[in-house]
Parts: sequence; C-alpha cells; structure tokens
Amino acid sequence: MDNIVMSATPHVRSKESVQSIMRDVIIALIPATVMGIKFFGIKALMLTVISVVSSVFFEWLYEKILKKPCTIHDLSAVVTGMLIAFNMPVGASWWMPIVGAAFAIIIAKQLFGGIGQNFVNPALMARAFLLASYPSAMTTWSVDGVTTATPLALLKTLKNSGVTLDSLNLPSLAQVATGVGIGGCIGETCAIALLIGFVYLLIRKVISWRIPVIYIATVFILSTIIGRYGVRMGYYEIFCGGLFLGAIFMATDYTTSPMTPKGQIIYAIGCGVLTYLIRVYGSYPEGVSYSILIMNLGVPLIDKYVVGKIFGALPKVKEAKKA
Amino acid sequence: MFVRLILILLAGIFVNNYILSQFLGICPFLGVSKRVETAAGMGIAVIFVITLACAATYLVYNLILVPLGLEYLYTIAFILVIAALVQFVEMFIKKSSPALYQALGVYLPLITTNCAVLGVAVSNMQVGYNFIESLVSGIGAAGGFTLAIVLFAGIRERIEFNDIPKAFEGFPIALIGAGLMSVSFLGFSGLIKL
Amino acid sequence: MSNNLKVLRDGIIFDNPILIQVVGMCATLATSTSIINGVGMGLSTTAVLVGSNVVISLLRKFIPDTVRIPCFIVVIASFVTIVQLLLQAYLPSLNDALGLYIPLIVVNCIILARAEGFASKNGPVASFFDGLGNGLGFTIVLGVMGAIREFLGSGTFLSAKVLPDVFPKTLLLIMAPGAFFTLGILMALFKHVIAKRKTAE
Amino acid sequence: MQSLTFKRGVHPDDAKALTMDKSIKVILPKEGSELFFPMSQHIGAPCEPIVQKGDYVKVGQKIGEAKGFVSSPIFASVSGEVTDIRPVLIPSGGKSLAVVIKNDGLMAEYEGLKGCPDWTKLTKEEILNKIKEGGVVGMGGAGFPTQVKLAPKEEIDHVIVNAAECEPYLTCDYRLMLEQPEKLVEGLKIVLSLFPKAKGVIGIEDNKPEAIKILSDMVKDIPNIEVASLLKKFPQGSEKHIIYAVTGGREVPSGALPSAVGCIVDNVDTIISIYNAIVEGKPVMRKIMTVSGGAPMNPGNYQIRVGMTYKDIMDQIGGFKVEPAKMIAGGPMMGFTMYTLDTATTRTSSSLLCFTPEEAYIPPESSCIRCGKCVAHCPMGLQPYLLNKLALRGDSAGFLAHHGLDCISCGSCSFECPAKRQLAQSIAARKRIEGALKAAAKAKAAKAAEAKK
Amino acid sequence: MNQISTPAIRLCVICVVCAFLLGICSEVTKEPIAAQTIKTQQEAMAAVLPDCTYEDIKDAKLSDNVTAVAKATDNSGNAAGFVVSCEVSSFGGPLDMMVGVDPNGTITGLRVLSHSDTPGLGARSTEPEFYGQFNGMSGTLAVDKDGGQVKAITSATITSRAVTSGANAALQWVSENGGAY
Amino acid sequence: MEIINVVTAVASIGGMGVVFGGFLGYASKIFAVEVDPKVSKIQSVLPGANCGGCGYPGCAGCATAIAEGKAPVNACPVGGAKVAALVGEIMGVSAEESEPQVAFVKCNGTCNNAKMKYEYKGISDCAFEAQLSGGGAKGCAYGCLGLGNCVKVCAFGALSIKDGVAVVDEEKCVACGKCLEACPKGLIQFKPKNKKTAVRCSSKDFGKEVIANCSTGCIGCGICEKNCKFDAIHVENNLAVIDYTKCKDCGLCAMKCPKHAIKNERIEAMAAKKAAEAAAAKAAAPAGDSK
Ligand SMILES: Cc1cc2nc3c(=O)[nH]c(=O)nc-3n(C[C@H](O)[C@H](O)[C@H](O)COP(=O)(O)O)c2cc1C
Ligand SMILES: Cc1cc2nc3c(=O)[nH]c(=O)nc-3n(C[C@H](O)[C@H](O)[C@H](O)COP(=O)(O)O)c2cc1C
Ligand SMILES: Cc1cc2nc3c(=O)[nH]c(=O)nc-3n(C[C@H](O)[C@H](O)[C@H](O)COP(=O)(O)O)c2cc1C
Ligand SMILES: Cc1cc2nc3c(=O)[nH]c(=O)nc-3n(C[C@H](O)[C@H](O)[C@H](O)CO)c2cc1C
Ligand code: SF4
Ligand code: SF4
Ligand code: SF4
Ligand code: SF4
Ligand code: FES
Repeated sequence: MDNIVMSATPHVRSKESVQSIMRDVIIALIPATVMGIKFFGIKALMLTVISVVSSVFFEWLYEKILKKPCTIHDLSAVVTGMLIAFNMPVGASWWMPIVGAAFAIIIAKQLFGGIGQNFVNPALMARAFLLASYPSAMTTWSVDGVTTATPLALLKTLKNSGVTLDSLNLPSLAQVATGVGIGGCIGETCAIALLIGFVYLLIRKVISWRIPVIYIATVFILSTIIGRYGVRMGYYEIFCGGLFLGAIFMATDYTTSPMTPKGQIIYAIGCGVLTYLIRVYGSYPEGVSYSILIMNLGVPLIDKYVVGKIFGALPKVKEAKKA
Repeated sequence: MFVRLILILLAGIFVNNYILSQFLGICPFLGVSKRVETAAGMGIAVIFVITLACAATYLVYNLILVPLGLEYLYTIAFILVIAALVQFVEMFIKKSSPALYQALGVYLPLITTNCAVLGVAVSNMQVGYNFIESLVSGIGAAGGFTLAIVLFAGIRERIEFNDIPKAFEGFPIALIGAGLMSVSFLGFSGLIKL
Repeated sequence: MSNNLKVLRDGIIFDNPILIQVVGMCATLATSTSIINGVGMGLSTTAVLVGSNVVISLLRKFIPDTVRIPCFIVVIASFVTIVQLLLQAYLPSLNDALGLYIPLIVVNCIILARAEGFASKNGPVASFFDGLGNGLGFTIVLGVMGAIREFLGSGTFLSAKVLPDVFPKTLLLIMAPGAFFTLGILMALFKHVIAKRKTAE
Repeated sequence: MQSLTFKRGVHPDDAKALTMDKSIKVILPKEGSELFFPMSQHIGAPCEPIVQKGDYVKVGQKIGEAKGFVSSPIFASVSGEVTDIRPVLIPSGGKSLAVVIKNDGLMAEYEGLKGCPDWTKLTKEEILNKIKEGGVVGMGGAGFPTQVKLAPKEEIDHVIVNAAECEPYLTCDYRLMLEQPEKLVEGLKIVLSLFPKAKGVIGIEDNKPEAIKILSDMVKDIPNIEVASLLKKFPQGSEKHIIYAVTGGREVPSGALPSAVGCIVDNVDTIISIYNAIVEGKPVMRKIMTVSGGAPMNPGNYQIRVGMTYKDIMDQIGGFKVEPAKMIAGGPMMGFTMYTLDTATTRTSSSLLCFTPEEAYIPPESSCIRCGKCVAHCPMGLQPYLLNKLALRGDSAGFLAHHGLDCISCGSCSFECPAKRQLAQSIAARKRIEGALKAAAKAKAAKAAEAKK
Repeated sequence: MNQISTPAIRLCVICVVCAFLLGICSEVTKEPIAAQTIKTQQEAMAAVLPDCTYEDIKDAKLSDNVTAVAKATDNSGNAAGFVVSCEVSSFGGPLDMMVGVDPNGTITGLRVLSHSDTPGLGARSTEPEFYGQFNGMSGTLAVDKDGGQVKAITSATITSRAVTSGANAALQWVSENGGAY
Repeated sequence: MEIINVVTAVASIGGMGVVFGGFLGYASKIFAVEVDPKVSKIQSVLPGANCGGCGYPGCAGCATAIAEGKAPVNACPVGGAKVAALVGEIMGVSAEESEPQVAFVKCNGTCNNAKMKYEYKGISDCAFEAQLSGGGAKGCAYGCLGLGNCVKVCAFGALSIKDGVAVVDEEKCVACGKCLEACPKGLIQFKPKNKKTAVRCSSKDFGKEVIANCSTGCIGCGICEKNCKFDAIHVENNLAVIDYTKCKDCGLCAMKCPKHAIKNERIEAMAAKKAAEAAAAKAAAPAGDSK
C-alpha cells in the first residue's frame, strides 16, 4: 500500500483559498468599477484594464526572471491592479497605470518576497509614487471632460481668509454619497457602490467590520467635534474623497494590517486621526492614502506588542509571584 | 510661545523627519535597526546626546564664537564640544552605572560620528533659534530619528526571513524599505508650517 | 600592480565606501540630486579625505591614544572648514547647493574610518592613495547616482535639457525617497556583479 | 436551552450523518486469529507481561501488570494460548512489547472477575482500586490512567462528562449515550461519590439533540447531575474548553491540570468503563469504534475486542468499496494517519476513518497572506502564523516566548488557513522537539550533577 | 610629563596649529567671500531692477512679509525705485522672493530666490514663464482663479497665490513708504 | 590681514584643546574600566568608524559580540576581508584536529535502492516527517528522508540531496558539525577526511526486514568483519561499524560486502573512470565511423 498518503493533522480543510478570497474582493469591487465607468466614461475602463494587465504581467515577469513559482493564479495582482486604477483620476495618461503597477508589484511587493510579505500596501504605494512623480496629472480632476475641483479641495480653501462655506458651492450630500457629478479618482466617488462591496465582503467573511467602521467613525467623530475652520460636517466629509474606498478595500488589506482585533482597532483609529489631520492641516486635500501608508509602517510593531490574551495565561502579577 | 515650541517639536518628529526627509543620521539608521529593542536604545541615546549637544553648542556659539567674531570656526568648535561631551558621558556612565551603560552608553560612541547631532546643531545656528527653541528642535529631531528607526526596526524584523532576492539582501533591501517609508512620510508634508 | 595602485583600486572598487562599506550615507543620499552636486560633494570630501589622511599619517606618532579621536576630528574639521571657506569664496553656487552637508563632511564616517583604520597605521604616501581611492570611489558613485536621478527626475544631464518634454519626468527620483531607491538598486546591482565575478573566478 | 461554548474555534462539516443512525454492532475476533496486546496502551509506565509464551489465558485475565504509580494493567480480551511476547508495530508507528494471543474462539471467561452491584458500600480507596484493576484509562484519546486522575489534591466541584464528541465523523460516544445511558449515569454517580461537593455535568454538543433529551430525562430527578447543551463547534470537547463552557469561563492555567480549577473531565466511554469495572466487574477489553469515511463498505459503530487488528475488523465488516488513500486512527482533526491496517487496536482506539483520494486531498501550501484567520480561530488565543514561522526557522526562544507549548494541536488554524499552511503540523513538531530538547537538557544536567558528586 | 598633561598638551598643540592655519585661511578668503556675497546680492537685484546701484535702507519699516528693502539709483543718479525682499508662506514652507518696483508702483521684475515647494509644481515659480508675467503689473494683484490677472501655475495655485501676495506686499510697501526715501 | 583675528582663533581653539584634552585625559584615568583584553584587541583591529554597519552599537559593541561568539569574525562590513582575517587570528579559530574530519551520510537508500512505505504530504522538513507514524515515508525506518534539513544548515554548501539521499561534498565540508545535529535520524557522522571507506547504512533491523526495504542495506551478515585484516569493522546491533582508529582504508570490506552497503570512494571513482573511459571509447568509435 505505498500509495497511502500520510500527513499530519488536521486531515480536513476549509474550502476557502487565497484565490477564492481574492475573487471575492474582485467581485466586491465590481459595483464601484461599473459606477466609475458610468461617471468617467470608457477611459476609466481602459485605465483599469491596462492597470490589471500590467500588474499581472509584472508579477509574472518578476517570477519568471527570478525563477520563482508563478503566483498569478492567486489573483492578488488583479486586486492590486484594480485598486491602482481606482486610485487615479480619469485624466491620467495611459502609461501611468503601467509605471504604477511596475512600482507596486516589483518594488513594493515582490522584492520583499511577494504575496503576504510586503509591508506597505502596493496599490497605495503606486498611488503615492505617481502622485509625487507626476503631481499635476494626478491632481487634475475632470467630469465629462470639464475640470472640476473635488469637494475636499473646495473645503481645503476654507482656511484662506474670506472664504465661507456658502461661497464654496459644495455639491449636495446626495451627490457626494452617490458620486454623481463629483470629481475624483475612478473608484472612489460612489460611496454607495463601495458600501455594497463592503456588505458582500462582510457576508463572505472576507473582512471583519472593525477596520472600515472604526476608521470611518473616527473621521466622522473628529470632523463633527473639531471640524475644520468652523465647519463641522462629519456626515458630509466621510463621503468625500477616498475614505470609503480606503477604509473598505485598502486599510483592510490582510498583508499590511494588524492581526489581532485589538491591533486592528488601534490601526483603524490611527488611520482615522491621520486622515483627519492631513485633510485639515496637511498639504494635500485628501489624507486617506498617506494615512494608511503611514499606519502600515507601524503594523509590525503593533503585531509585535499588541497580542491577544492567551487562554489560561496567568495575569502578569500572578506570574511574577509564581516566578 | 508654548504652541510654537510644540510645533517645532512635532515638525521635527513628523514633518521634517531627520531620516526620511532630511537625510541626517542615515548610517546608524541602517546599521542599528535590526532589532526593535536595540533601535529603541539607540533612539533614546540619540535624544539624550542631541539635547546635550544642542545646549552646549548654543552656548559655545553665542558666548564664545560670536563675541570673538569667529563664526567661521563653528564646525571645528561644535565637533570638538560634541566629541568631548559624548566621550565624557560615555566614560561617566560606564563607571557609574553598568546597567545604564548597557542600555544607553554602548550607543554613545556611535553617535559622535552621527550627522544628526552636528546637523541639528548647525541648522539651529543657521535658523537662529533661541536657547529653548534650540533644545526643543533638538529633541524633535532626535524624536523623529527614534520614531523612524523604531518603525524601521519593526519592519526589518518582519522581513528578516522573507524571500528576498540574493542581491538585495542586507543593505539594498533596507534602503528600498527606507525609501518606501520615506514615500509614506511625504504624507506629513505641510502639516506644520513654522 | 604596485601596492599604492592596489590601495587606490580597492578604495574605488572592492572597498567602495558607499556600495561596500556603506558609510557616508547622508551626504550620498542628500547631495546626489544632480551630477554637479554629487561630484561637487564627492570632490570636496575627497579633498578633506586626502588632506586629513596625509596629515594624520604624519602625526600618527605624535597623537596620544586617549585623545586620539578629538585630535583626528580637529584635523578633519580644519580641512572641512578650509574647503568650506574656499567654496564660499570661489564657488558660491555649489556651496549653496550643498548647504548643510559641507560642515557635515566632518562626521562622514568614511573620513574617520580611514583615519582610524588606515592613516593612523600607515605612512603618508599609502595614506594619500588610500584617501584618494576612497574619495574617488565616493565621488564616482555620487556622480552616477546624480546622473541617474538628474536624468530621470529633471530630464537633464549636467543641467542641459536632454529629455524632451513629452517624456515624463519622474519627480520622485529627485525627492527624498528617490535617493533611497536609486542607491538601493545601485547597491544590489553592484553586489550582483561582484558576486558574479566571484563565482566566475 | 441556550448552548454553552468557548471563544473562537472552527466549524468543520461534522459528517456524522454517515454513521449517526448505525447502532452498535458486536464484532468478535475470528477463531484462530492472533490478537496483540502492547504493554504500552496508556500514558505512563509500560506494563510488564505476567504471562509466558505457551500459557493459556482467559477473557478478562490480567496479562500485563502495572508497575508504576501512573500506569494501568492490561487484560486479555479473548481466551487462547500465548504464542509469543515480542515487539510489534503499534498504530502510532512505534514498536512496543506485546503479548500475542491466539484466539481459540471459546471466549472462556476468567473466573476471578466479580461485580459489585451495590457500589455504595465501597470506600473511596476500594473504588479507586477497582478502577485501577479494571484497567480504566481515559478513552477520550489520551489514555491517562483514570484512578490517578480521580485522586487529585485539589478540591473538586465539577465532574464533567465530556460527551461533546466534537470531531467530525465520530459517533461512538453518541451511540453509547443512546444505547447505554443508564450505565453512564450510574457511572457518573460512582465518580461523584468520590467528590461529595461536586456537581456532575454531562456536556453534549447540540448536534445530538436525541442524546441530550434522553439524558436530560434520566437526570431530571438527580439533584447533583445535570446535562449541558454545548454549541457545535470544534474543539468543544477539549478539556480546557469544555470546562470553560460548562463553568462559565474558568480557564485552566497554562501548564496546569483541570483540577487546578476544581474540575475533572472524563469521556463518556471512560465513565461507562468505570461502571463496567465496578458494577459488572469487567475490565476494559472491548471498545466502541466508529468506522467511517468514504472508503469502507459499511461505515458504522462497532463493538470490538481490544487487541484485534484493524485488518481483522475491516475484513469482518465487509472491507472497502474504494481503495482508501488515507487511513486515520481518531478523528480527522486530531487523529493520526496509519500506513497499514496490520496493527492492533488498543484501549484508546475510538475510530478508523478511511478516506477516498478525493477526501484525502489536501491542497498544497502557499505563502501566508496574513489574513489573521488562524489567529481569529485559535481556541488557545495563540498566533499560529507566527509560531509556524518560528517553528520552521527552528527559533526555540521565540517559539517558547510566544507560548508555543500552550498549543493543544487542535488543528483549527490549519483547517481555517486559506493558504493551506501546515500550521498545526509545524507547531506540534516543534513542540515535540522542544520536549526532546528539554529532556536532553535535563539528562545532561543530571549527568553533570552526578559527575560533580 | 604624565598621563593627563601629555594628551592635553598635544591636543592643544594640534588645536593651536589648526586654528592658526584656519585663521590665516579665513583672513585670506574674507575679502573674496564678502565680494561674492555682495555680488550675488547685486546680481539678484539687477535681475529685478536693472542698471542701477543699490543701497540698503537700514531703517526701512518692515512688515510680516517684507524683510528688507533697497533703494535703487540709476546711472544718472535718479531714483529708480526699490528692490523689496519678501518672505511669504507657500505650499511647502517659506518662500523668499525679491521684487523690483519703480517709483510709479509698477513691477520691474520679480524672482523667487528660494522655496521648499514641490519640484515640477511649485518649483515652476522659478521659471521665466511664471515670474515674467509680473513685469509691468501694478495695483493689487490676484491669481486668475481669484479673478485676477496673474496666470497661476497649473495645479500649483497655492504657490502662485503666495508669490502674488508677496508681490502685493512689495507694491504696498512702495505705495505706503516709497515717498519717504 | 589682521593678525589679531588669527590670534583670537588660535587662543580660543587652543584653549578648548587644553580644556578638553586635560579633561578627557583626566576622565579616562578616573573612569577607567576593566575590559576583556580580547575585546580591546579586536577593537584595535576594527576600523573604529563607529558607523553601526555591523548592527551593533559601535565598534566596541561589535568587538564584544565577536569576542563572545555572538557575531562572526567578518561582522564588520567596513573592514572587509582584511579585518576579518585579523579578527580571526585574535579569536584563534585554529584547526586543532591533527587529522581533518569530514561529515558523511550513513544511508544509501536512493530512489532506486529503497522502497517507500507511503506518500508523505506535509511540510518539507525531515524532522517533521520523521515524527509521523513509521518515522517517515522511506520503507526503512532508519533511512534518509531526503528533505534536506542538513542541507539547510550547512553554511558551506557542502551538502546536497542527490536522488533522494543527502550527500556530502568532502572538499567543501569543514566539519563544523551543524548537520550532525540537524538530522533527526542521526545519519550524519564524522570520519577522517583521508579515509574513504564508510558504511552507508544505519539500519539496525534484522536482515530480512532490511532486504524487504532496501537493496543496499546492511544485513549484519558479518562478511566484512571476517575479511578485515585490521579488526577495524564490527557488526553491532545488526549493523557494521568501522573503527577509524584501526581502519587502514584498504577497502576490502567494501569489495566483499554482498549488499554493497560499504563504499570506498577511491575504488568507486576508479571503477567509474574505467567505465567512463570505456563508454567514451565506445562513443568515440561510432562517432569516428560516421565521419
Ligand atoms: C482539540 C481536542 C479535542 C478533543 N475532543 C474530545 C472529544 O470530542 N471528546 C472527548 O471525549 N475528548 C476530547 N478530547 C480529549 C479531552 O481533552 C480530554 O482528554 C478528555 O475529555 C479527558 O477524558 P478521558 O480522560 O476520559 O479521556 C479532546 C482533546 C483535544 C485537545
Ligand atoms: C504527566 C501527566 C500527569 C497527569 N496528571 C493528572 C492528574 O494528576 N490529574 C488529572 O486529572 N489528570 C492528569 N493528567 C491528565 C491530563 O489532565 C489530561 O487529561 C490528559 O493529558 C489528556 O488530556 P487531553 O485528552 O485533553 O489531551 C496527567 C497527564 C500527564 C501527561
Ligand atoms: C504631491 C503634491 C505636491 C503638490 N505640490 C504643490 C506645490 O508645490 N504648490 C502648489 O501650489 N500646489 C501643490 N499641490 C497641489 C495642491 O495640493 C492643490 O491641489 C493645488 O494647489 C490646487 O490648485 P489647482 O486649483 O491649481 O489645482 C501639490 C499636490 C500634490 C498631490
Ligand atoms: C480584503 C483585501 C484587501 C486588499 N487590498 C489591497 C490593497 O489595498 N492594495 C493591494 O495592492 N492589494 C490588496 N489586496 C490584494 C493582496 O492582499 C495584496 O496585493 C497583498 O498586499 C500582496 O502581498 C487586498 C486583498 C484583500 C483580501
Ligand atoms: S495553534 Fe495550536 S491550539 Fe491554536 S489553533 Fe493551531 S493547533 Fe489549535
Ligand atoms: S490563516 Fe494562514 S494565511 Fe492566514 S494568517 Fe494564518 S497562516 Fe497566514
Ligand atoms: S554542516 Fe558542517 S559538517 Fe555538515 S557537511 Fe556542512 S560543513 Fe560539513
Ligand atoms: S541526512 Fe538526515 S537531515 Fe539530511 S536529508 Fe537525510 S534525513 Fe534529512
Ligand atoms: S553619513 Fe553616516 S550618519 Fe550621516
């Protein structure tokens, strides 16, 4: 009977796999993709396709060159690719997703060992890279071919003397929540579509509610209580910019977020506070990408020092006594 | 006044981070960042030395060099003061408290030849901070160094056994990692304007 | 190969201060935004390095052990100040570009390392070559990094525009992170080449 | 009734439907077949054979004497001639000295066995002695001598019958509860008589409503016994976790025994064996075993004689419908694989699972994606992904610092891992290596001390 | 000689020799350096208000933004206007600039001397395309976005506003104090 | 040039020199601390750049770590090979063994030679596989599992898995002993480098079982024992063991072993060479023909 298989426990496994998880994330991103195409036209679809194809290509290429096992079937590069495109304005040139994908996949992800081993979010890194490298292309928003300012950029001008809330001509709450006629990155404007994806991920148990909800709640509370230059519109600000996209899809990236519930709470609050600070006081109108990236840097420390209670572990005092 | 001091402090830690945007003290940042505990020890030692050095160099500059019209000698004067100070503190700690020496003193020789210390002293002089501001900006700069090196050490611990290409092992991947950190820290830019 | 040439070669290639010894990182990262700045910094450092190496080598018997480091530092700092004064007088634009990093040559680990590790143990001629080799090794890498960053980041070569406007300039490369990435990749390539050479041997 | 439970854990498909309704069938060894009685079938010192080659032994006759304090005697389960005493392969893969008996098919009973229907007259010592002389060991899998467990130093306020049977596929405890509930209750009464202050709780997972109903009805009028319904969740049956569930949150401290929190946990079959040993005077010779999985022709529950080979059993129940690709002694979460059926069953053999190639398929490992599912499901609150890394790296200090030794090898982490990492394997393996290192260090220290003298 | 005095004396000797050499060096370079400083300044001033001689107004009334003012006299000795140095707060931090204003309150030239804005965005304020447009402007300026005549740098309105506010400060200084000198 | 400026410069810096020099000289005397002479010796050959490149706090930290054996002699990246050599001298990593040793693997159960009991599915690690029932998939419970735990620990690249069994490259092995500890089966042992004869089997099973599992296992027949002229090989627990203090490396046992469980590399190499020559000759002939 040498065809008998011997293995260690357990002998049964759950059905979930890396591929199935990534597939779920892709499905959850579809409503936002559809809305992106609806708002920004076929160019949005083109950028998304270029981005996904080049992400997968660079992953394949790197693994080919280094003779590592090919991992493109786990679909994580597809997720990264979609998110890179989601984080660009529709006015971006066709080559920008390619450069971004190369940076995300090769520098941010594969050099550190590939899936699960990178320490910063690859898609966000691509965005930060593109933003710093080609700032004007990355901050030119247009809807139906007309350049517009994003609600957050408008709000940002509040700190200049003489600018009042009324003079800003902000879009309505319904507009920012649905994304109709709002300038922004391809995937970020329709909060409703992103929420649908969130619910799907929750139902499929791909992510827990903790990071997104606490993140958004922190931003909401800070902008309601403290506000900016006299304006306290937490309910409005949470729908602006990339908060939903970031909180639901990027802050939750397994690889770059903490492991334990307690750690996740600290991380989400940190993201929220930084987002608020950058939005209100920083150079950039939007702080989601950078706040997640900055908190990514702290994840190893959070994972190291914020661990759950071990079953049956003695309280510290007792342990000391015992020793 | 107090608010300004706080802002100087925070600006040093986050916005003008010495490591990630100013490039001062990179050698120990790359070298002593393999373990979080060591990195933290180094960070605390740097805070200690920089604070002392800021005070000492401020006094030397304003009480000796400026009155004598010898501003151009600041480099040599500062480095002498810093080196003597650090060496003395090291010897003192080594003798008086071996425990403190293990925790802090061992990092001291490393700090003499750390750009950050001289860098803060010189830039304080160039900006023209007063005594208190000089101290606070020193603490801020050192705090920024500590923040960066501790975060970096956490990251390096995590990637230590990763599947990194041979040519990138060691310093190259550390540099790339520092680059990614530096990109992330761009997010702080403009947060505080002095 | 004569001994001095070997010392020179080692300084440039096999013990390259930046790529192998990994010292003097601050100046490397900060001043390599363009070829001019990089090479300027490199040559300034070389001047200090050669000068201090020779002087320290001459003084090596005179300097007492307990105050070795202060003595070295005084010598080094003097050279730095001289370089700084000269730059201010005759090359003010370079002086402005390098700014803070000129006084910081004092604490560039490479200089003290050569003083302690080489000059205090060898004669002035060998120390001269050692300083020159290390200085040139430093300068070359700075120049190369400056060229890469300048070309990709500003689209220029020695301040002359070479990249047509349609070609995008990757600004990140002349910002702080770009310095880390460029050096990291350069170092990896160098390691790879050296490793290949070694296996070939 | 609200089902009790613990924190975290996993929900594998319980696959009990295959055998749940199959009542226990008695299987006897074939006449002329050889039965093997390894002298090490429990935790503790191995027994010493007290019969010789050529001796004739009868059913229930003691053939191995327990020499240590933590040990338990071994009894013949058939009558026949002792044909050999030699090392044989045991299911776990090692070798153990065994008495080999050739079954003469007569099933002649040993005369010395006497039951004691009125056990209330017995003193505490007598009860414990009878348990020992009945060869009762933990049937939940570990095989720890029960008489030792029932004499703790601490005061006991809970005696918990572990009837969770949380492992998928297994239904033997369930069948026992349906078919011999009175023995279980009576047995529990015996144990409770040792601990006057204790309450007896029978903890049953809520996927066995039938058993809950029958036992609830039976204990209605007994003041110090109750039935607790437990949530169907793995590893509900783990000692520490059933205590947590039943007592409303007591945690057995790391490295301590259940008695440290005033509890004793015993498996259903252990309690019934106590009843058999005391009331009926029958030592442990038979075992209820679930045979299940996709490969056997007739999955079901069987009462077998300890010492029969697995092959003998399979032959008698109709063999396989498909060539099995994997054979497991125990449940699919905790049981170990076997590569041959030519080994003997022991007192702790509770099941044989034979998997078809499809059932046996385990996807290949890929890199950890840090999804945190292993952390979220580990019932011990450990960080399996990290322990896995440390174990693979052989980082002993890190492994210990992150409480690697607290792992109960339940396999929840591996079960849940989407990257299909062999977390439990690496942790368990490292635990064993740590154990060996510790033993070696101890031995070295002892030697050094001796040398000093 | 003992263990303490030897090192002290030798270190002192080295210090003395070094200091001596440095002193000499400093004396030698003093004049070229001073000349360089003046030259740089003159060149900068010449760029914004050409063909004049300049004289710092030591007692000029300074404000938050105006850091120094020099009076310019042309070759024929007539008052040619003022060179106003300003520091304003821009996107990435302080931005130093110099504005030449003729006696009529018209800008004759404007340069950004130093800034810490983003390369490629704010940094384009140092390009002639941007600063050149200020020549000949007067009154109160504003960027096009705010309804003014200054064409802002694409995607760098903040920098453009900052420079414009500096220009305004200079113009205002001249209109308020110009007559006094 | 104003000479007074030079004078103030000289006076102030010179003054600092005296103060600090005296101060430090004094302090170094008062605060003198005993240091391990090895540490200070190592420190004296280190470059003294205090750059932290080694990961230790400064050169002193690195010297201490090297002296305590926590860091390798080449820990200093600045010093490079030259410094490493000097440090090595101080640390005295000298070869005490008069006779150089090498590791060898006592198993010859390659894929062709040995049977498998089952298929192992799990972590690729010998120590982990060995914990499964039956001690691993190899039919023989003593045999090499071929998952290369030894390969992983060898820092000198001396080990490799060939055809399912670990093999030592005697030229590369420096006898550090790491692999001896790593092998869960205890299959790796030292032997003198110049002795080429070795028993490549570890099975203590009885002959019958050995034959069932492996075509080249030691069956404990004792033929080698009888043939050895130097009383250097003995069968203990069904397994032949060579006593290298007596073995003269004649290779007779290897030639006589009916199961070829004993190997003598020299003889084998010669045979292989002959075979290769024959093959080459054969190959050359038709090649010549075709032309
Ligand atoms: C993960 C895990 C699951 C277990 N599941 C059961 C179970 O379902 N039923 C059971 O009786 N024992 C189970 N056990 C064994 C118990 O921990 C404990 O050993 C047993 O209940 C003690 O009773 P015994 O001495 O009568 O065997 C499990 C142990 C572990 C570690
Ligand atoms: C060395 C040793 C000593 C033990 N001593 C006791 C004991 O004194 N009392 C007790 O109740 N159980 C004792 N046990 C049994 C454990 O509590 C537990 O039931 C056994 O390890 C199996 O648990 P499991 O099936 O959950 O793994 C002992 C176990 C071991 C290995
Ligand atoms: C990376 C980055 C760098 C920027 N740098 C500058 C800058 O240097 N100067 C500036 O005015 N605006 C800069 N901005 C843009 C401002 O944040 C803001 O979007 C812009 O000034 C609005 O002007 P607009 O209406 O011309 O687009 C930068 C934006 C980004 C994302
Ligand atoms: C819930 C979830 C969120 C993810 N978010 C991101 C993301 O923000 N950016 C990204 O590059 N990849 C994302 N991925 C894909 C993948 O995890 C990522 O590429 C890893 O960082 C690769 O190591 C996500 C995957 C999951 C399951
Ligand atoms: S780490 Fe141990 S206790 Fe935790 S889930 Fe894995 S096997 Fe179970
Ligand atoms: S469950 Fe698997 S993939 Fe997820 S964190 Fe744990 S080991 Fe990693
Ligand atoms: S680990 Fe050491 S002993 Fe073993 S083969 Fe390699 S060098 Fe030789
Ligand atoms: S020799 Fe030992 S460690 Fe090496 S592969 Fe064989 S079994 Fe594994
Ligand atoms: S050059 Fe070494 S610390 Fe800056």
